[in-house]
Amino acid sequence: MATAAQYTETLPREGSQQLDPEVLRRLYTYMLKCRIVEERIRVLYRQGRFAGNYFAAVGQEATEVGTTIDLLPEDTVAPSHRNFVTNIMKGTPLTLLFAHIYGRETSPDQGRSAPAHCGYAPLNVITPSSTIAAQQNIGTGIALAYKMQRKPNVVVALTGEGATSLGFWHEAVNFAAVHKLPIIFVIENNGYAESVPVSLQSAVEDLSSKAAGYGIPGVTVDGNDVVAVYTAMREAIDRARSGGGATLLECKTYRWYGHSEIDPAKYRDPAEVEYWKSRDPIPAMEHYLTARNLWSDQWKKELTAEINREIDEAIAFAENSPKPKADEALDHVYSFSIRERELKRKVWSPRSQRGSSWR
Amino acid sequence: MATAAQYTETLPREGSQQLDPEVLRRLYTYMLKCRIVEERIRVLYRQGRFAGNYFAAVGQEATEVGTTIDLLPEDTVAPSHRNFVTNIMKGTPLTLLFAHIYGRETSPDQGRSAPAHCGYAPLNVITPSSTIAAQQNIGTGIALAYKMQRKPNVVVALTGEGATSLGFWHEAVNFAAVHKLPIIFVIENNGYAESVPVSLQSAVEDLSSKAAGYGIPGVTVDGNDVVAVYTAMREAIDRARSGGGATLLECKTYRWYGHSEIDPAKYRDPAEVEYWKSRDPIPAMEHYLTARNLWSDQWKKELTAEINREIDEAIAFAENSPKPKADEALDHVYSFSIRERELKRKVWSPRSQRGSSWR
Amino acid sequence: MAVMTYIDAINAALHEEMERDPNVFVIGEDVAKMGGAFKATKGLLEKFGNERVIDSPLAEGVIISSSIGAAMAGMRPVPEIQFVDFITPGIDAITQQAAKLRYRSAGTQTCPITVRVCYGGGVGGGLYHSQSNTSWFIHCPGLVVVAPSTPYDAKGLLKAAIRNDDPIMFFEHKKLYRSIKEEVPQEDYTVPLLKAAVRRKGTDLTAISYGYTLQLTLQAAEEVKKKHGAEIEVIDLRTLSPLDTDTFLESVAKTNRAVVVHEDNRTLGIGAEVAAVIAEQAFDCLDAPILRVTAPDVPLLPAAAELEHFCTVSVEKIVTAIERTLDH
Amino acid sequence: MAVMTYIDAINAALHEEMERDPNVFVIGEDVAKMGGAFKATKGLLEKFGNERVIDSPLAEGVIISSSIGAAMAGMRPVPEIQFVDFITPGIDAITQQAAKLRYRSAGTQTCPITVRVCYGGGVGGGLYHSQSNTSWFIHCPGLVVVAPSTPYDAKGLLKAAIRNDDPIMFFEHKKLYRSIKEEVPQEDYTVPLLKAAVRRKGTDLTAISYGYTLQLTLQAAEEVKKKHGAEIEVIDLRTLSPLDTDTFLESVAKTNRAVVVHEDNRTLGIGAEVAAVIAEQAFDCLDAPILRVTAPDVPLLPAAAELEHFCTVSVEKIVTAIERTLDH
Ligand SMILES: Cc1ncc(C[n+]2csc(CCOP(=O)(O)OP(=O)(O)O)c2C)c(N)n1
Ligand SMILES: Cc1ncc(C[n+]2csc(CCOP(=O)(O)OP(=O)(O)O)c2C)c(N)n1
Ligand SMILES: [Mg+2]
Ligand SMILES: [Mg+2]
Repeated sequence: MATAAQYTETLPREGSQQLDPEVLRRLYTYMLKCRIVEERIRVLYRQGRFAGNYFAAVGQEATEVGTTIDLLPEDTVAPSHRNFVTNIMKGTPLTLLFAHIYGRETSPDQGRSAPAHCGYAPLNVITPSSTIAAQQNIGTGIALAYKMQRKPNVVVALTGEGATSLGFWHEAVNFAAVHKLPIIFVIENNGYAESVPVSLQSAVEDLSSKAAGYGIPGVTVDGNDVVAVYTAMREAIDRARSGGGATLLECKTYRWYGHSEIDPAKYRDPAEVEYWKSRDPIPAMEHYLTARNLWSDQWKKELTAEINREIDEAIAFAENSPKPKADEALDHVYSFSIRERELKRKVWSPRSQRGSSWR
Repeated sequence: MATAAQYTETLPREGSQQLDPEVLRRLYTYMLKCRIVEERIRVLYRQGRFAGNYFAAVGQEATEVGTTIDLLPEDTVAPSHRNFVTNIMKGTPLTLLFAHIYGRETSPDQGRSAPAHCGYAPLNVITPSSTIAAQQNIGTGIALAYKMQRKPNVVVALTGEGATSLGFWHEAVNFAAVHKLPIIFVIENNGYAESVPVSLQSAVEDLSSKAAGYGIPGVTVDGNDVVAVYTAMREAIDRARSGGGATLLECKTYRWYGHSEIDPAKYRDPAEVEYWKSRDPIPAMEHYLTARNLWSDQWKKELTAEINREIDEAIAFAENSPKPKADEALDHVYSFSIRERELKRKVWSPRSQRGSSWR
Repeated sequence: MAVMTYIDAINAALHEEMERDPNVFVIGEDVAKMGGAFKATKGLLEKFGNERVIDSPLAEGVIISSSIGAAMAGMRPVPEIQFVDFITPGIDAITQQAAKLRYRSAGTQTCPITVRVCYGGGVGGGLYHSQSNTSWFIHCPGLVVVAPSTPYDAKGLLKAAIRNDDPIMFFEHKKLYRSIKEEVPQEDYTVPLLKAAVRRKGTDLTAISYGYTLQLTLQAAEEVKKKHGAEIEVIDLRTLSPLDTDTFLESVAKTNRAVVVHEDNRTLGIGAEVAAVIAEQAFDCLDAPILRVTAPDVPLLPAAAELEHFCTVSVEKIVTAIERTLDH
Repeated sequence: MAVMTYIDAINAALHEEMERDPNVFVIGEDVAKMGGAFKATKGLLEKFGNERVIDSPLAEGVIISSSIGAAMAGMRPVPEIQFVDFITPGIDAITQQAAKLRYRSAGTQTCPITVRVCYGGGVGGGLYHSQSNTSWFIHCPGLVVVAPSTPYDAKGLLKAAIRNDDPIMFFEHKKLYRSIKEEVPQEDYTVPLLKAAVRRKGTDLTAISYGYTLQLTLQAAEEVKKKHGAEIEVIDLRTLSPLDTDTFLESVAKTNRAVVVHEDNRTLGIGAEVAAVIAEQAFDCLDAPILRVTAPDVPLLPAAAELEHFCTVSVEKIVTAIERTLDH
């Protein structure tokens, strides 16, 4: 894992280009929103108000926001288990996100997928499965279609660093490189895959060094520096949109909590956790914005209140939403219905050739 | 694919070390033997004297020989479909190899595996399956065992360049790198995977550049220069034997014939084939040896006669060997027998609880 | 109409569908320049160019998963897996992604892909060029599994599959490719998915099969007729999942006897499901045990001819099972 | 003797086998420092060190294939797959390499590995933490598939598996891990592989199951006794492949009625094979259709409790099937 010395302690550093003040404020706003939403989800989980599990990206907001903000609606986000909040940047309404967390009928998947696995078809967020790298690889196919269709769209595929050990990850990056597909492979390197440190996943320090073996540009940035992430990402997106092909972007960051809500994360040194908390990307961005007269305590208070109001409404929406009806479990298996097949089996008897029906 | 300009036309170039004359003569002898054996197998195939198919490495002998000669009996070779002849370097008797080609009872696998898939347990040649990269990945496990057992042995795993596109290939190289396993990954880059040129497998020219992404040494050599291959391989083997871990070695070469005996290989430019035939590693080595007074026409004649005699004997052995008995198909599925289960099914009847038996 | 082999029929269906719909494309190992290991995609590259006829890298996972993504974005991919023996690197993409995408998104994201797969033994291919492996996919809800046994069906079912909105596993038997010919319309037509076919009418026993062994079963039926005068009804499953149970149940209700034939391993081959459905839904119609004629439970198929032959379903083995069932 | 949970029993077996044989080692995601996602490997790292307790990279393919190789070189690997839902990247290594290695080398190369896999639903895990997928492996000759349903068996079967020379898929049900306890010897013992167990004696109907649903089946048997006085014989398959058919056939020959229960999808779940074997080998003993109580053919399991419950086998559903069979 990256050591402290690799980073300057004051964040963010200036990006390779001067960013528009509105962009800077938007980056901050979304980081704050992601943080508040996920901390609320965690509270709801501990209160037993939804079932299943959740994988919080708290601490990783600079990467989550910097890689998926300012995409076009027609661009695709291919999220992993820890990228629930990318929906926020994409524009999926919070009402739907909380209906999803609660497994309600009003969720985009009508209660089928696990809480952390939320997609949204109208804005091209792939509904995740659990298989590591799966959405990335499907995303590669979407990028192939964009290229075939001469569309100016891109795919942003996010995985953890653990994913780079899996063959599927490699197959997609290689394929995208050979075909110069409009896709950005983001490795969110938070140091651990569940309990396993990155030193047991890979013998190299910077995972972007893998890019050379595929013939695509590879960049490693401080994943807690939202300006650095955003800047590197803009470059990669511009390249992809203009036919320049794929990029591998590694963002080094850290998750504050366990792998999931049921993981006490005892495998980590508390000092390491403290160190990374001291590199919280949100106050760092506050300093950065303050130096540019773009931030005030009052503004943050207003933002926070507004975000909380939106969350409260979304939770109310979710809690008032109907639960799925049991036998809807039989829907959406195929383009045709299997209800009759599953609910009534015909029984043939020697007397009546097409006899009674039973379940 | 590599272009002509990359190679000096006179072969082999001097290796990084002066090789012992005996080694040089052995390299030549084995190349000649591999060539004669495979050309004979191809004749037998066209004569319809064995069934199935065969994947000849004719043209690639410098790589086949340079990577697998001079291994210890306890070292493992993990061959792919095109590495039948590595058995020769390992020491598997030709009698068994031809019994295998003929699918006879006397074959190491008693007629079960396809002609090109010959292993030999006493000398640690893994019996191949067809799945690309499979033996390489199993070989990684053997290397893990060698390390655990503190054995000074190594594994040589061979694949084509097409294999590098497959996730399994990546998973094993990465694992071996993380655990510093005593294994050498040889990529035999012959420019094509069946009909697919390497430009559609990979966006990089030298596949050894992938090594950097795994944190292991990566080397590309002229795979038609047996001295270069052997020299690079000795270095890699020494590193592996002494605990220095894995190496990725790419050998650029070419197969003269089709992917298999049923492939007319029309997807290649005849000029390309001619160019590579002009780089035949065997006469090149003859020149090299001649310049060192290590070769004569007479010696080649004697060698050739001796090899042919051995082949004739082996073919006679194979042709006189019994064919497998049909119901031996039921053997070696498990450590226990399934014959009774498959040959006699008991039938329960209301009258006799453990009634008659039938197939 | 033209007399066509099974492979010609497949090739014709691909040509026609690619002409009909510009979103249809083909991807797989050796499908472009070489026209496919069995020449199923012959001529496509020349006609449609290398954007719609893609020689993929050697990676079944990415062949399938890139097809899934492209389908989500509006394309109609027809990926080819050269041999089902090599489908394992793509099994996650098929069973965990394609099969479940519609379900996990409640129908808002779907992937109409038709995965063409070459399968089957009996041509001396050995342990890694003879497998069937249909059971893995039959056991996976969300997939439609199709396995035509005639040239006419091969063309009509492939066209129906490409136009269908579900992920479809389309199993083509390598021994059928060039061994039978029949009249096949050169015009557009489809054969309905999810429907079995009665290939031979009979009253005394229902024999159920698909693929290459369907041909053997038909031969066995003739032989039984010659030897014993019995009339065997022969059913071709055609779609292996979801199963058209009505067609064979109705037949068994009439004949009161059933034999199931397939070349895959016995345990949890499709024969197990067919027998279980009959034992559950037509038990009262049955006058005899339901026999299965299958390969034994060993890796399929060992290379040596003697061993291969031992494991392969034959007309003789089918006749024996039919006789035993009729005698019961 | 000590009262143990299922997970304790697994953990004890691993400790004891690693002590007994220095060639036994454990490899998998999170098995070392964290002691496994379910703590099955707890304490092993501390006792045996990180050479024999290996936190693997996130790659099921290499977990299995490196185990195969190590086994060929004399080790006794016990790889862990965290959830069977994620076994797909390792399916090639299991079905094409491990299962066929002995066969393809005529017994000269073998790989005694015991792949521990966590499976099963009913804990709100959703579509990717609830699957069974046993059928894929049951349908693959060369593999032994074991699925214990009690703590006693879990320990005894795991030890037997580790000592056996075949590649073994060892399925541990996540809902059993902590839901039942029983007396388990602290001494060394094994439970024989390839043998089913009669868990409850009865005369009126044979109910066949394994894993978590075995517990439900036993409860259903009690309820049927209370309601109707009927005595249900309950059989625990324990080894799913190769199947011990004698035990359940003998039972059916006595009771003349059979119900099969499993939580996996209906089509080509193990129930299909059991029913097919009965319909073939004990047809004349049968007085009623063979019913299967299973999940419907949908992806298992949707996350919302209502949907999950709908798809899950329950005591009530088993009782209904038993009643219908008894009434026939
Ligand atoms: C193929 C596969 N194997 C195992 C898992 C179980 N699993 C879920 S998340 C995870 C760790 C992922 O680590 P990383 O890629 O670094 O992402 P992070 O959780 O750190 O964001 C594992 C092993 C899985 N989902 N898929
Ligand atoms: C997983 C898998 N997919 C496909 C195949 C079919 N196949 C056999 S050899 C081959 C090409 C291999 O090319 P390469 O790795 O370059 O080796 P070469 O044949 O050139 O020696 C293919 C596609 C296979 N054996 N395994
Ligand atoms: Mg991580
Ligand atoms: Mg090649």
